[in-house]
Amino acid sequence: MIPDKLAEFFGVNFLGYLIAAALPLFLWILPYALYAVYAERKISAFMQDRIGPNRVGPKGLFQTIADILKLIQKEDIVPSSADKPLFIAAPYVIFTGTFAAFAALPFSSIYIGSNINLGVFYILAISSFSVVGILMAGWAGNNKYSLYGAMRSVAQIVSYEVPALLAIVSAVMVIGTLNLNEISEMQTARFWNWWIFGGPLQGIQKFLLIIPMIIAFIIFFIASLAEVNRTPFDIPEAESELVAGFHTEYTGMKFAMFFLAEYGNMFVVSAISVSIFFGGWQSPFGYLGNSLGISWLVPFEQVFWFLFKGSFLVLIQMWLRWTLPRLRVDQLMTVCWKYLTPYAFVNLVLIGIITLI
Amino acid sequence: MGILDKEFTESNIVITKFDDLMNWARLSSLWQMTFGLACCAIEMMATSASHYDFDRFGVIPRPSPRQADIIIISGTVTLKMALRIKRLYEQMPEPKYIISMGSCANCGGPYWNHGYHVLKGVDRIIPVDVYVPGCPPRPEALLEGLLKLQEKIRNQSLVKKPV
Amino acid sequence: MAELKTDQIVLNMGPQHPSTHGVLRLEVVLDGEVVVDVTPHIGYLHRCFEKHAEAMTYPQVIPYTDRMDYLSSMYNNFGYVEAVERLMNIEVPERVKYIRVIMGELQRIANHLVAVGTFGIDIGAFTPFLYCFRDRERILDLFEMTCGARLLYNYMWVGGVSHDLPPNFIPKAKEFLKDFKKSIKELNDLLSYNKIFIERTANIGILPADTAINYGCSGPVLRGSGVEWDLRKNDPYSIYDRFEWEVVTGKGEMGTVGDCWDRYMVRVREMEQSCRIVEQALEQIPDGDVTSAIPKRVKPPAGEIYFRVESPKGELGYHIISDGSLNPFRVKVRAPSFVNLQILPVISRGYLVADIIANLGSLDIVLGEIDR
Amino acid sequence: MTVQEIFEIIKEKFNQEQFELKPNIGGEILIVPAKILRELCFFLRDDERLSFDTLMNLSGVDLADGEKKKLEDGTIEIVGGHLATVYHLYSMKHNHKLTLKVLLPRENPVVPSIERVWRAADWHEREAYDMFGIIFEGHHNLKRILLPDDWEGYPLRKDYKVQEFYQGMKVPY
Repeated sequence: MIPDKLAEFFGVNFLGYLIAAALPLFLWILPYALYAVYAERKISAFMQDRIGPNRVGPKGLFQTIADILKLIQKEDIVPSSADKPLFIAAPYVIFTGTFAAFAALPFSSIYIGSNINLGVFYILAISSFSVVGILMAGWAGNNKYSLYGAMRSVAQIVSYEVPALLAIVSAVMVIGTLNLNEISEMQTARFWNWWIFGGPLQGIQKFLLIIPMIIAFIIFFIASLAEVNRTPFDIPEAESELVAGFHTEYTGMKFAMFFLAEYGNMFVVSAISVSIFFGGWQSPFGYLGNSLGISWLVPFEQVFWFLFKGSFLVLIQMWLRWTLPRLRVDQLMTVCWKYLTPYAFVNLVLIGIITLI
Repeated sequence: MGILDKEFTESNIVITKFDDLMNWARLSSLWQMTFGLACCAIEMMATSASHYDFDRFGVIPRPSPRQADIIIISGTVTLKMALRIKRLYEQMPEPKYIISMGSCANCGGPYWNHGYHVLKGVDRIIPVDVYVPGCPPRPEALLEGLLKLQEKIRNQSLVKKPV
Repeated sequence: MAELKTDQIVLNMGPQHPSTHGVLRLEVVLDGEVVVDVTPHIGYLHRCFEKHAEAMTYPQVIPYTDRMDYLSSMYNNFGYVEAVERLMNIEVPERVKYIRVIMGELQRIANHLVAVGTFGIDIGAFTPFLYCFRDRERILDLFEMTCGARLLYNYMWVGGVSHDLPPNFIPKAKEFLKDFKKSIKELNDLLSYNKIFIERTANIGILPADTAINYGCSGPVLRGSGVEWDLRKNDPYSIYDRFEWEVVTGKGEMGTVGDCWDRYMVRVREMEQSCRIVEQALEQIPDGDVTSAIPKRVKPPAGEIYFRVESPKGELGYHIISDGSLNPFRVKVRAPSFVNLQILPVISRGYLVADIIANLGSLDIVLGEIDR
Repeated sequence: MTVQEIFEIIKEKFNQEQFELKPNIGGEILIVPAKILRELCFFLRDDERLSFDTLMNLSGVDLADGEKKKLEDGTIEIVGGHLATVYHLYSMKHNHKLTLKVLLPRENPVVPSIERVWRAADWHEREAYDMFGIIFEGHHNLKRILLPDDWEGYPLRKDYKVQEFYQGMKVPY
């Protein structure tokens, strides 16, 4: 695996693993976040009979680059009555909460940030780290709207952890391992071997597993929407009520941090559901590399398929954002505690029984 | 005197290229604050709707003044509202621009004579960059105003030119 | 554990807020998320219309009536002009009556499209707003074809209208009405019967019928509470009795009668009724000269009149006192949004913060009309 | 019911008061003395035959019928004369209208508030106070509604002079 080769190359294990984990940060996340913002604006324009940005660079491709460069030039206001240390630290806490999760994502068979065998557990734990950041941002801005935004988002993310974890636990119960790389390997190279279609098991068990696995995916997808603050759960920064939610007081690069963290989070969440349910870096129709006999092409195909599936789920999240209205805070809680969590429990028991057959 | 002011009194290659890049970035992503006063606000909404898309020029409506670069004063500025506009202007981070849309914001418009409660022109409280005449100005006029502002930004420079 | 000391917070949804439909300040006293009390503060757009009306001649006041309810300025002209004509008892030609009804009803559709669109944004659905504005642009093209302006027209003069309908107005209007039926259906699928939208608007901001009458509400706000009251039928003016259409009222399909969803659905169904009126009016419109009855100098005899019309927002009343000179002595406007906004505190107590925004959106107020 | 019949019923109920029915193009106007206004309105609303359940409109009027004194800077100043408040009532049940008018002395225009009879009158009265300075006694929150609270003068009076500066901003053009 690349992290081990890097460790030998540098001689120092720690340095090798650090660079391996940091590699995706530069190669994938920054360009992805830039073009996810551009894609969102183009998709929302497409859905709304508009044209979307097309004056900045060819077809508007440089739009988000211009945004970032402009945000750098903005004056960095820290409100006088704000709680300075918290105010300055908040965006970086959220930023780290999101991008730390990239370390354990299985990009391809030969490359994974850190091949820990608690991959799923680590990602879900670290992604709830950004709740602390949101609370700090909301409180430090000393603005009533951001305080409301922060309170709502903490309630929302913490309560949606429960159905998300239950859905993952019910899936992992069948899979057996928490190591994302092994999960991807198990789902061998045909799409009917993916876990959502019962995985590589044989006979009656595979057939029985299909329905509960699909339910588990749906529950996890809805809960992950709430964790990422996307419509219909984007109550923390509900434009129409709370002006701009918890990042009302932020300008310039601090605001850019929130913006990129949100899109990074969207990818992390969809990457988890891809690697568990949709066969990680496995390609649905077998590898071109094998059929053409070029063996070194296979890892690159795997990276392509992993990013393709991840971005596909991100597009669905964007699609939902521009069609559905927003839920109210108490409705959001009823959806979580009265519908998602009970369904997740029933699903858990169902899959438990199936594994015993 | 900042560093930039001393050495680079007349602009050279290093500066102009950097200037162009920074100006290009600033002018191609002007984030507009969702701020509407009166009838011109409806024309501003029509401009950001599908028929005359504002988003083509990179203008997204941002609710909070902290994240906005441009504030379009669309409508009549009354005295009761003038103090709020001044405060909103001060809350916006520094490279900020103002488009005064409609003859009410430019000079009091149809309410100049007997309008005891109307402020005769928003430039009495905040510095305006571009005036868009009309009552209400057509969406094309507002887009023209935006392009005029972009031209103005294109010629700005970070270095104080020798006068 | 000692009782945790909780305190009420006063949240200021100030003059600049994404969804206060203009410059309205809501002082909201909140206990956590629950609303204890709302006090609207208005006057941020007071443009001294009544002072202008006293200093100008009758025809010069018409452009100022446009700028009061700038979303339905055709109907503002309609009300003012009919009031002055009753003062001078001028009889306008048939064609002018038909043109006024066609323009009024098209303006009603345009106004409801904006009301429905911005209501969608308040609830969080951004896309229906843009579909509504796309259809509204087609109506604005029709207006622009006739009188050259998109939003504020100064089209209806005392005794007639400024320009006759251009030749291709009627075919284009018919084509618009045909396409509009499809886009109403599309709007219904996208927003009206959307589960989350219903969840957010049904049983919210319930306005009982008697409170609505006592507070003097009118228009879709009153009809949403199940009161079958429409000035075009109950206190008839102009030629609305020549077309058949029915008054739409809220029946509480999705919740109780008089909630946000009912007020919203009354507006959507009223658009269909307005389409029916315009279709029939386009069929029956006679020929004739539209500027024949316009007097050279508008000089009504001394007297006082209160005349009201059913503007898209409700009962728009003009109280004109004339002392026989060229300038009106006093013009007082009874603006429907001014009266409808008074019930916001009544229907918002006890609900959550998000519901105030839904209630405000369902009242469909315009600040130009409230502050005059 | 025509305004005559309504006038008969009112005169029979309040016989000792003197009313006056003025003919007018837009329908007769009933001039009512200020002090009995509130009971009259309660009667108009609760009586079965009349049942005026909505207040259509309440507008203040400066009749400017006092003698006009010309001041040195060319503006006129009216002394004496009347202000008036005009009430337009309507009954949804019987579909008939009535216009009341109350004449008030210009120096201290005081009229009982009818806010408790029809809730719609609340803001109308505050606006009449804001524009004309008519005091509605018994109103729970009589403050300026359209103009800022620290505004001097009552703008819609015929002899209103615009203030030169308002919080540092020049008002006239």
